[in-house]
Amino acid sequence: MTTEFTKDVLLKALRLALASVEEHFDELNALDAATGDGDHGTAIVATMKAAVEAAEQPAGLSDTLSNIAMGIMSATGGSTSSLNGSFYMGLSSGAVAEALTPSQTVAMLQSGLDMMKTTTNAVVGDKTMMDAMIPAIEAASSTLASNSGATLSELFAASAVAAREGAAKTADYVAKFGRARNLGERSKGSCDAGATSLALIFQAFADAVAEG
Amino acid sequence: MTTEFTKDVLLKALRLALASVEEHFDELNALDAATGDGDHGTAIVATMKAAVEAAEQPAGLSDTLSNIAMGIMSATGGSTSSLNGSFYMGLSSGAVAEALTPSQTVAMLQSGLDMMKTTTNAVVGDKTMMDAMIPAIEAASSTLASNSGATLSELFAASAVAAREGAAKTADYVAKFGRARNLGERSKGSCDAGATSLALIFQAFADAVAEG
Amino acid sequence: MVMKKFLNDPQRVTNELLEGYALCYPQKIKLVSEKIVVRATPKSKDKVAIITLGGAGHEPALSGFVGEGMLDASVVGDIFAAPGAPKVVEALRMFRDYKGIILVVLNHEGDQRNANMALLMANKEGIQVSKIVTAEDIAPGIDAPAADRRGLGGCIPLIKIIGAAAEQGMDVDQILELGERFNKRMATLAVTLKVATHPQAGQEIGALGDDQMEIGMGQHGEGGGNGPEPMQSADWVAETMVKKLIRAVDAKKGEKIALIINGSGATTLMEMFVVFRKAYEIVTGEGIEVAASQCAEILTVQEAAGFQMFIGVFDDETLALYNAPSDAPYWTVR
Amino acid sequence: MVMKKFLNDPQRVTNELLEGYALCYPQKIKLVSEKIVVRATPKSKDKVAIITLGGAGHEPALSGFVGEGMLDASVVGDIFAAPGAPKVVEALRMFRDYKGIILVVLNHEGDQRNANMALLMANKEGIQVSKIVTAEDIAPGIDAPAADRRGLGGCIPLIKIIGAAAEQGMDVDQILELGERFNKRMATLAVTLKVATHPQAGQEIGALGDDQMEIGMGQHGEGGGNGPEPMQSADWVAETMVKKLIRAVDAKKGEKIALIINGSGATTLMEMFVVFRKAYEIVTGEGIEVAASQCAEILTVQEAAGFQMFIGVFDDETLALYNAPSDAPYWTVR
Ligand SMILES: Nc1ncnc2c1ncn2[C@@H]1O[C@H](COP(=O)(O)OP(=O)(O)O)[C@@H](O)[C@H]1O
Ligand SMILES: Nc1ncnc2c1ncn2[C@@H]1O[C@H](COP(=O)(O)OP(=O)(O)O)[C@@H](O)[C@H]1O
Ligand SMILES: [Mg+2]
Ligand SMILES: [Mg+2]
Ligand SMILES: [Mg+2]
Ligand SMILES: [Mg+2]
Repeated sequence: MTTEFTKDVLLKALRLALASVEEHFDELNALDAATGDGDHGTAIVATMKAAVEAAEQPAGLSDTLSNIAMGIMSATGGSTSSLNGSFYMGLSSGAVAEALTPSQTVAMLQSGLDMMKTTTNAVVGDKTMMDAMIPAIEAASSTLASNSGATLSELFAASAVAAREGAAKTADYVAKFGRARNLGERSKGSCDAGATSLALIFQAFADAVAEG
Repeated sequence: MTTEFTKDVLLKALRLALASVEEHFDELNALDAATGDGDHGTAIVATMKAAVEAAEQPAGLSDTLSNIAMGIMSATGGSTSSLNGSFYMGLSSGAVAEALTPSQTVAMLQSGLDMMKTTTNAVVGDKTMMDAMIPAIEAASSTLASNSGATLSELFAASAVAAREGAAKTADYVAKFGRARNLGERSKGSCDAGATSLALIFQAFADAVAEG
Repeated sequence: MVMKKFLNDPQRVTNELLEGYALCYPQKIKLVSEKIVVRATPKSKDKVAIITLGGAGHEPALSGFVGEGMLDASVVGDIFAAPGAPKVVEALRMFRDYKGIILVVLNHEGDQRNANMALLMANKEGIQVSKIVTAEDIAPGIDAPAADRRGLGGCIPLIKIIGAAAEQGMDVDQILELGERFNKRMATLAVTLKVATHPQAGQEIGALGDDQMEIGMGQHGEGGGNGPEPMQSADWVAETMVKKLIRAVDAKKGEKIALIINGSGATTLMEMFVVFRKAYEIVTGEGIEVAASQCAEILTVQEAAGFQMFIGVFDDETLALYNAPSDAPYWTVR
Repeated sequence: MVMKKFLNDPQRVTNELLEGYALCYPQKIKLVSEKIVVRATPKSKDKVAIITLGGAGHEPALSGFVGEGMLDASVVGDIFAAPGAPKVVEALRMFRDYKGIILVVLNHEGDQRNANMALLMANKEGIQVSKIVTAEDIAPGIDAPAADRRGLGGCIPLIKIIGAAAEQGMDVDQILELGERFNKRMATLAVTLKVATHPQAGQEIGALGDDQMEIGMGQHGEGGGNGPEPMQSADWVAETMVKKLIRAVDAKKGEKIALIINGSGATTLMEMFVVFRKAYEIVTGEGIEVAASQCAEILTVQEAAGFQMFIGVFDDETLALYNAPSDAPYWTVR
């Protein structure tokens, strides 16, 4: 079990995340086809591939995270590209050491979310990836707040659960952003593709941290 | 029962023929779709409509037949237009009186066939409308040859049977003309659209003559 | 099943489409006598008129190519049906005082018959008309007799060339010679993935399975190749087709050709580009130069998925004419 | 089910289509840095460069309109995905020494985000770029805020106008003013009969029953109208759509408009003409003049059946620019 968040953990987590979104490729495309243009599986696989490739290069943790951000934005476009890019850019600013303690890790995650918020106004309930992202970061942070001795593994496990629950709720929401927005009430009934993929990614991070 | 072939008989026959091809519209299109471009029902309905319209105008028998020929060629195109047009043109030359005896009628039919032959080289077995046309005219002529007292009704009844049988045989033929030609062996298996519609038309003539 | 097409009364579709076309491009063309499309501004009578005929339902062909540098008139039949001879004669009469008339006829039973009948009728009226027949489909085999070959989209590049020649004032014999020169060295091959729906009859023409394609299919879904076969990659299809075409036109190293991918309807330009890429690679790999090219829908077959691949071998004269200015609604060259 | 498309490795489709496109029109355009389409011969630096960005899969849009009188560059993403910001910045850098740069961005989440990020990055490098956002889809209602409206095919006539203005040497402010003038008075509405298949994911986007259509559907099969409804005649659809568009642009008696029917993919030109005919009748019936028109596939959505209807109101200046010469592969004006 991992006690500190390092580049090795990051790389491992990204590889698991890539495998997971690849496995759910068709499902993610289908979710996006219901309300959008049917390519979120394609987009998120390309995103995670670019992330893994960037993380495989020799560099410290913070530089790696910013390389990932640039890698994502260079390799992919669409809505997910800049959102994910800004998340990793934010993580990069928050990565203050090569091995982060649990509380430093939560601060890093918060920094990622803050950077994303500068590029989107979507909040919980708007049926976007923020429905997974915001609860995931909050769960890590509140786990630490209620137990200052919480392990990295406990933090990421809480995030993964919150992301999954957040994504599941999007089925009941009306889309306010992205291509699904124009559907109005008709966007209800299926989960948001971006939230669903993010839940998979948080699960991969939890698994990577737990396995050490 | 009619004893002589007149303009009234012609008009009646054409109206029955129009009703019959209209009734078989889908079937004729489908036959043409199997080996050609799926429009023979459309084409033959337009042809018979033009024929009826022309026959409804005041004019003698021979002029009516040539008006029909021009009417068909003006109203429709495709393969059937000039073939049918030349048939009626030939009938027109053969219509030597306003009321034709059985033997004059056979001569008129022969003149129609002769004119058609100047525009097509197709013979029996080539999977075209000639597979109905040639036997139909031959049947009328051989009925008269074996019984010089044959009635108009007997002549057209024999034609109708021969046309129907001729059309049925086309299912076993390989197309040598028209759009189906390029199919080669694959053109076997379904009846030729043009032969099938011609069989319907000969039946309508037989019915018109019989009912008088 | 309801036809997935935007139509009103199917029997009026040809009239309505021609009316819409004429309203859309009034600076370039106009519709006369219901089914004859002519230029908005006729060319001068001391030039040869280029006329064609054919069924509707293949838009933009053939009427989309009426205009300066291409056709003077297009006589339209009903859907997939050549016009009757009297209508063709009507069009020929309009150009009786011109330096000459050339009628371009695609080799299809109906087109040939009605054209021939029209020429006879025109002749009786003292109108002299020359004919160029296109029959460049190589589906029946590259050595098949011309009578067995259909006329596919190749008539359009040919019209581009002879239209430019007519515009430059050449006489009938010169144009015929030029046209036949290009005609002899052009070839088309079609491939189909999804068949067309007849807009009047409402039914699908031909049949192809979910994982089948047919190389050599005709313009409306009539078969003619070796029958349906399993679908293959774009590269495989491009390579298979272009190699046959190169052999058919006998293009040699150093020669210049036109390479055209003509979409049938539903096939996207995206796919045409992918196919073009491979065909180009093969052609140039054999030392043949692609001197002119196009990916576009020039002769379509309703919403059929597939394309026609065309190769025509140029000499310097035909190439210059191909590149000469034109101003037809669907073929503009500056 | 096998996709009925001519493809090789679906992941390489964007590269391959751009390569094919560049090989097909080498006199007019070329491909640089894998995803940037530029003119074969750049225009002179004392003019303003017009650039756009967007996903592939909509051919000929947007790259088909790179050329004299229209775009200087088109930055391409993957299928239906805007390019990432770094690629856009790369393109912007190529024009840093020009009189100015205008970036045309269609209002879609991905296009906006990546464009904005690119503008920030370019700004840091000292490259000044102005932006025109098109958001003319009236599916959410004619009074919907611009943020809620998608950018559909209307960007292309707009690019035609500002491209001509740039060619004539106007400066950035003049072009922006002109562009916004036309932008404010243009509107598009889409209708879909059959949905598209995503060429990489392989699945159909959205769903429509055998006898259903949807007015107001977006560019890829995303809904946005009032949902599926039973199919209607061409005239009914044309009338319903054109009336909404006339109200949206508030075209008044005596005003001059562009009326464009832009096919989505499988819908035939035949149908577009039939639709155009009715729309024309309604427009002119209200005393509005159709000063320019077109039926063509300018922005497609794979093999979807349907079309976008576009109206833009001209003044004398924008009309003259619309009719000015251009030489892009898919929009040539003599
Ligand atoms: N403004 C936004 N804020 C947050 N997430 C967004 C926003 N717009 C879109 N998304 C997310 O992006 C996802 C779609 O991504 P993707 O399909 O890759 O991009 P595109 O819409 O360009 O095809 C949506 O499911 C949603 O989660
Ligand atoms: N050369 C020919 N001689 C006799 N009949 C022919 C010939 N060519 C075609 N046909 C007939 O025409 C029919 C097709 O007619 P139709 O579908 O109306 O014309 P098109 O082929 O122009 O669509 C064929 O079924 C055949 O009977
Ligand atoms: Mg998407
Ligand atoms: Mg037919
Ligand atoms: Mg036909
Ligand atoms: Mg997308």
